[in-house]
Amino acid sequence: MSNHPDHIVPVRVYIFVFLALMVFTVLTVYAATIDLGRYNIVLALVIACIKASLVIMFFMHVYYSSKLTKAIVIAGLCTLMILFFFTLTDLATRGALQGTTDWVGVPGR
Amino acid sequence: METVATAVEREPRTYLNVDHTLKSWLLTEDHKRIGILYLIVITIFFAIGGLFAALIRIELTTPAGDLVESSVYNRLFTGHGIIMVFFFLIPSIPASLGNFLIPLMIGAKDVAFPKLNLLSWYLYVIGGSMALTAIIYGGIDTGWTFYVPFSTGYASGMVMLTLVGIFINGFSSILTGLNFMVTIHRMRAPGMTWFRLPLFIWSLYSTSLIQVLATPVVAVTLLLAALERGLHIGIFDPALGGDPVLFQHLFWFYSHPAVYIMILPAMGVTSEIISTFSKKEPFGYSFIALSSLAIAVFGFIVWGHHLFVSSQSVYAGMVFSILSYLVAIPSAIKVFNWVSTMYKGSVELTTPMLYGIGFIGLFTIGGLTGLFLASMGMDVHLTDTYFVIAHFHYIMVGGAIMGFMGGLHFWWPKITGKLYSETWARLSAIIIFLGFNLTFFPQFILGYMGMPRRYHVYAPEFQVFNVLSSAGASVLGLGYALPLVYFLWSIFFGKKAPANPWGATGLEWQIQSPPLPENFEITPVITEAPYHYAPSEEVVHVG
Amino acid sequence: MASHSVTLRHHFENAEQQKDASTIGMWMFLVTEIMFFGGLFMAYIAYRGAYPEAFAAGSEKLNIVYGTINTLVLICSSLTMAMAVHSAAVGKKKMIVLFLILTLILGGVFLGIKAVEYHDKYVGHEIPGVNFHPEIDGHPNVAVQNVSLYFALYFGMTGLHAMHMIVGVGMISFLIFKASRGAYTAEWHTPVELFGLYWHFVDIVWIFLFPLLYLIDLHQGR
Amino acid sequence: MEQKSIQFFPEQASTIAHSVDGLYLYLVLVTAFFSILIATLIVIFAVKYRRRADTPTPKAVHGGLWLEITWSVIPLGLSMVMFAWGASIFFTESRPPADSMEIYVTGKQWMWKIQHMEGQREINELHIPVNRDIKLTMTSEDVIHDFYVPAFRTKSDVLPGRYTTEWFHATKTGAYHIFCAEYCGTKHSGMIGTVYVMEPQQFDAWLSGGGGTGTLAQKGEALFSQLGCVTCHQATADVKGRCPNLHGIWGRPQQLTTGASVTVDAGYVSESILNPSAKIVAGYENIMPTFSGLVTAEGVTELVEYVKSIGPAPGAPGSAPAPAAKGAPAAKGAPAAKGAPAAKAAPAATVKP
Repeated sequence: MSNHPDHIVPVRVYIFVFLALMVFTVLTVYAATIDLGRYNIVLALVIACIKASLVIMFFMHVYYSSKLTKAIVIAGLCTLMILFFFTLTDLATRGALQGTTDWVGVPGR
Repeated sequence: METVATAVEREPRTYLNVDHTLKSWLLTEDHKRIGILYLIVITIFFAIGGLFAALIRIELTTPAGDLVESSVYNRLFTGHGIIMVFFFLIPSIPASLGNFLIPLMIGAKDVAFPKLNLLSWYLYVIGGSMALTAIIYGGIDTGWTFYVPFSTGYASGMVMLTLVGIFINGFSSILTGLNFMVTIHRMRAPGMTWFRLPLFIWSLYSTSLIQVLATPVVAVTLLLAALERGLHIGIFDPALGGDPVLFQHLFWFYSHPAVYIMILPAMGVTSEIISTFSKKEPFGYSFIALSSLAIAVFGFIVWGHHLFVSSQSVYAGMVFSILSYLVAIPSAIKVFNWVSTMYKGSVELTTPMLYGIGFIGLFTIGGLTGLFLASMGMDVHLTDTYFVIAHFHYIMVGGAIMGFMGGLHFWWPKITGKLYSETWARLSAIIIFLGFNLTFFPQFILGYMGMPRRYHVYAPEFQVFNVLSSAGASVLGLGYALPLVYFLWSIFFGKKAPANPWGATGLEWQIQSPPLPENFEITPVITEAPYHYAPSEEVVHVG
Repeated sequence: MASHSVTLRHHFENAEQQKDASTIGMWMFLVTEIMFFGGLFMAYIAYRGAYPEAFAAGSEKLNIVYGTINTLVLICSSLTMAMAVHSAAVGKKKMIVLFLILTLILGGVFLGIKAVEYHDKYVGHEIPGVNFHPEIDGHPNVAVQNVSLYFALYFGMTGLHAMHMIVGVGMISFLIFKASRGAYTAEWHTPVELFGLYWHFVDIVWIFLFPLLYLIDLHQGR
Repeated sequence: MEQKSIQFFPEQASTIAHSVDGLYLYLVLVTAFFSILIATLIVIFAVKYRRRADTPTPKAVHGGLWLEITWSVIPLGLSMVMFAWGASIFFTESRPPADSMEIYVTGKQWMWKIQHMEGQREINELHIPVNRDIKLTMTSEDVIHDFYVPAFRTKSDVLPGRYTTEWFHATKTGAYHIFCAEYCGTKHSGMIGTVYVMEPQQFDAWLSGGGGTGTLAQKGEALFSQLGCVTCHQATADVKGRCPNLHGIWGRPQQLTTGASVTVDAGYVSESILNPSAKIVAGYENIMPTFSGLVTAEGVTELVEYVKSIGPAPGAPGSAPAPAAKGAPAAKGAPAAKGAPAAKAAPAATVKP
């Protein structure tokens, strides 16, 4: 409950972030046209994460916000990662021990 | 009634008598009144869910399906599960007692968002009505877990309506959790630091954390299941390449932490009760407080132990199994600290205390039998049998409902300003404890013998323990009926309760019973740690 | 502080506390939104991992130009939204209205383009269900049913996103109405700020949806 | 299963059952110890420190960190034993021994359909010899079921669209329950059956006494020609057809059009029958129609066994390099345009309702 006044973010920061977002959008479309194999998706996600971070930090003022706000954002993202990571421990290693358990189709009903 | 009414007129202003119109209740933004609104609806759901349970137990007295048909039996246990889990246990302590007590305990005038609080109640009522409509008109036979592809392609009844009802109710739960978290963060009275918070608040904070973070996932999962059922989009349909195990992951990502939504508040209640009736500050306050958070956090990374036999990867099973044991540690810490709180205390076996120590004992058994199910080799034999049923009823009934009853008895004088009959209440507490054990202990044995859950007709060698269990259930039913009578009696004829009938230290006990509409005449300033029963210089150190 | 009394609710001690509570509440709500979309993203990960080619085949049916334009439109709307909040913070009441209207227009453009895209999907029989017959001849070893999964997720994710946009458009109209009557001042403009958070969040979701849905295997040519 | 006096344990009739019961004993002892400890302490404290009229306010008791650590570490240690013990049993349960006798199980609302290699079929009954490793390969035609034999302490979910396995080694002759343990609808509790564990000689007698309609592989061969598969897929060595030759490909890796490689096993063969376009072998086109709806789950099983039977002799894996060079690989494939309708027409007559 600090008594700070609203932090006024200078307009030039917004403009800069905006331009960066535009550039990254063009970049991500361009990058998708190059064959990087499995790294296409990695690159696309890295760019998306950078864009999202810019929006969160500056448009949403997290960079200037209290520790609590930062903690809430981080807690949310961590929970999301928990969901992804632990579900993937199953999906990525399923059947590794017993041989195949691939999808085999359902015979007619 | 006239005499009662005039008596009320002469009483000091309270949140109860400030306005008597129905409108003043249905449009109230007072957290105390909203807590009571919840309490009423929760009680109705508990009664309906209990009725379903009674029918199930009567049916299971004999191995044959002689009371109802299979399709009806399946609707009974589905209705029982859905009502008890989503519409009774999850809102039970947080939404009723939590709503009533959080602002009182932290020295606030109300929760952070009173309108949102009322909205949450309406969402709960709307969602609950939808589910109840579906269950009563036609019923559904999916089981409360809604496993696909059964629920999306084969089950009968108004599955969609139920799913939408639970979805809406999910938002009630999310918004309540959000409201509580903001309240605890931002509405504490001056001097009320984190480590001066009552343990009940710590447990509700942890609960809210789960509600906020986990509920959205089940909401979207059930939404997808509803879409799958309605439009056959294939998302969980193996015939279209969907993965039914993915549904189970997403479902248990919420539904395992949901168990902690039920048990954590009960743990908080128990912490308050044990301390009050030992007249002693809780042993290891910070350990109990932080273990609540630890349970909430660990609770998010163990869900896969529900999937050991579901064709989940063996490696994932290993990870989930070992992580599951981590939850045992904070739970053990709590139990040992509660027991140590009684050590060299001044123990008074009032009704709340009976529920409190009953909780510790039953939770211990419930928790320890959970270790069986976290051990993979053991779980293969036990999962989907009555052992699981017994285990989670020890947690949910022996734990969560004992905590709820304990809390209700503990704070009843504060909520209503009336005293209930201690004799009847103790009697009912003892009946509930005995009836509960008779109902559910035989189910452990049934489970190990191999009786699968959700069986309408069962093999004859299982009958003996089923009869014991049904007999226990009737005792338990009696135990639950009694409080309804003496609580109602106390409202009309009970003695007036003093501000602090138990000699407790909590902030809520320092104000009048029932409280003022605005809780505190002036904002309290907190200068001491909670539970200051003895002067702080007289501290004994052990261990 | 007298000017605040109309907006300070009785249970708060002061305006600071009230604003803090609202902001934190909004952030927590956004976290629940993250998890809400998170379930869909999890399904996306699972099925894209299982059927990468079907996802590429499905992605090919999307119009990359519409997608890119919509991404740029949303980024612009984020800028105008940020500027609206900025105008409010510095007390330029007319500018608030202007920027909110711009945001509303951009949101409308996004939804319009989205509607055109959905219509194209409808015409192309690319909506999962009984009438699902997408043209995927270029992908001989892709099962139609797996493409259906892609489109189920496409409609699920963009549909949920569009729902959020529609709700946002509704709320922004209300804000414009209030702002035009001078309701928001440099001292008190919490609704504008909170709505800004919401709007940016919706933008972020799109920032992820765009590459995940539109840009799969773009290098193999469209 | 004759009614005895009150039982507390199910019959102990498999090797796994012995290890599970050992773990159970450990868990019960730990549970009993702590439950009794806690209950006793509560009772003692409640009596000894009960509040009397003259009891002064007790002094606060503060514990040390070491006490908290002690009662955290001891349960942690005990539970790690539970984890390791349970995990080792589970590992054993998850890996069927290589030379197990294989049996196919299909779950269907609300019955268990069993197919033996020798061709015997059973419904809701499973005859097996004692002292043999038995491996069940299971799938479901509709919803998720679970094949549970309490006497063997083992169960496994049976999923549509996927094969799961379960194995056991019965140690005692007798008749034991089969339960469906995953809720599957109205007659879930009726989806039960009996495992008959027999002496080997009796089992052999039972096996030869049945319908005698040929082994699974023979039935598969018949189905193979009935369905018209043979018009495109060759089944003898070194003959090239419009679709991959199935001879000798079992257990071998196949190069796919995507560049990935897949091993020909039950899952892949089933998938190729039901969803042919999913994985195409390099060098072939995607023209095979799906047989989903035209063959039953048992039919798929028979076809799988047939492909297995014309595979390399057991014990000779990799006896030949992956036959891409020979042009004979692949389980999948596609009849030429006119082959497809023929294949479709033929099975129409044999569709099981």
